[in-house]
Amino acid sequence: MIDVRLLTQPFNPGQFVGPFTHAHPGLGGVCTFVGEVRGEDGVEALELSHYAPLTLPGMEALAARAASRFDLMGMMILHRTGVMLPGEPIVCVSAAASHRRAAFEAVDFAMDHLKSDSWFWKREKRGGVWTWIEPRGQDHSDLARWD
Amino acid sequence: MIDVRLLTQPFNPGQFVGPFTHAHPGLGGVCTFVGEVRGEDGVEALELSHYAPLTLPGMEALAARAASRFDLMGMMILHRTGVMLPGEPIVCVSAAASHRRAAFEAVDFAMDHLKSDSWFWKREKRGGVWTWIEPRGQDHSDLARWD
Amino acid sequence: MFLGRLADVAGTPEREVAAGPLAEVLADLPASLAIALLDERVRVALNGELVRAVETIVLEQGDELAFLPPVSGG
Amino acid sequence: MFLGRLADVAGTPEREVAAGPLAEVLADLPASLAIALLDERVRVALNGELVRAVETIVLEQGDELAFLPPVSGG
Repeated sequence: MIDVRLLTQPFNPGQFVGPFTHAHPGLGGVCTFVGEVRGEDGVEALELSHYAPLTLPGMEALAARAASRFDLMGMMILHRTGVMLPGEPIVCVSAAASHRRAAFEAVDFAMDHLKSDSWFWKREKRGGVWTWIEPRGQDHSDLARWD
Repeated sequence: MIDVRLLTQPFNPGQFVGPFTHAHPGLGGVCTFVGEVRGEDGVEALELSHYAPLTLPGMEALAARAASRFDLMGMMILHRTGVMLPGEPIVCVSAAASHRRAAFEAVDFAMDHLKSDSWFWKREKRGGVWTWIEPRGQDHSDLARWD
Repeated sequence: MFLGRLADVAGTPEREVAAGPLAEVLADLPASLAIALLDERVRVALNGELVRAVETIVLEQGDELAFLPPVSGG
Repeated sequence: MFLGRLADVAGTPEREVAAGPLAEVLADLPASLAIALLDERVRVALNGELVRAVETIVLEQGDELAFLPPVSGG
């Protein structure tokens, strides 16, 4: 099962991961990563904007690519847009597979691609001032691991 | 926060992962792996036995080792014992960290050690007959990755 | 449409422009914005589809052009 | 105590034995069980603590000896 969603409101990852897991009974294992807005360095809020015609189709293509590359039974990608506060989930990626390593690698693969090969733009608010976050060199070297 | 438990009854991983995540607000990310009893190859049931004086202390030491090695904010290890049916969770490992890769590696590390460096013995029932599962060579080579 | 930090440079997320070749459209914009849009890392989408040969774009009535700076998601 | 598949070889998960050196305890067991317990991959715990120098063990009244075959968890 491929389940990809853009969410505009705060969400509880467990409410999605439970049904996703139950959709694949006897599966072996599920690896899940949940990324949250960090509270460090005085960050007051984070905003993610996207470009609707490209963002969701891009995530769907990414999930399909990961599912076939890692021989998954299912993949779920949930991604927030809009303004988020520290502690709120930004992204939740789950992979269900017969084999543990495949599930890990698929989630790692999807996260690296969401970071620097998907259509999201991020800015942070500190001391009342919004600043755009530029992609980091680290993100691109993470991505190159999968070539 | 280190949270390590042996569970004797079926459990819902989400009921533990949610509170574990909320115990580390603004954390960066949480990686979770849930392993389930596979339904393939005619497996009717799985039984895990353990040796109480060593098993839980060994899991606690493992969690503490992972937490310091990967600079975690928290680690949770839940492991079933007793008889389980296909689709029931056997193990749930979560790592909370500021950095995504650390969380992934800590869960991978803990799973490899639970597989072949912890005090559990596993047998499967097929066609009404119980058979002990021997450790696989793959498990030991997985473990050697961390030396 | 201007995505990400380009919306700040433009001072707005969207702007109406006259139809015509892209070079003419850019020439009508403030110089600092035109320079930001021509950054080689900025991708361009016409009506929701990425365009490789940006210099060939000729806008018609109702077309939507989007300027997409380097992303930073996850 | 016999863990894992050793419980099947022993026909029981636990067995009472007389006090004395380990060699004497093993000599009183069925040969097939004694051989399985002496497998170099079987670890031994005395009162819940792993013992390295197994040949030095002398059981006293109330001691608990556990034979632990190779594990297969997770």
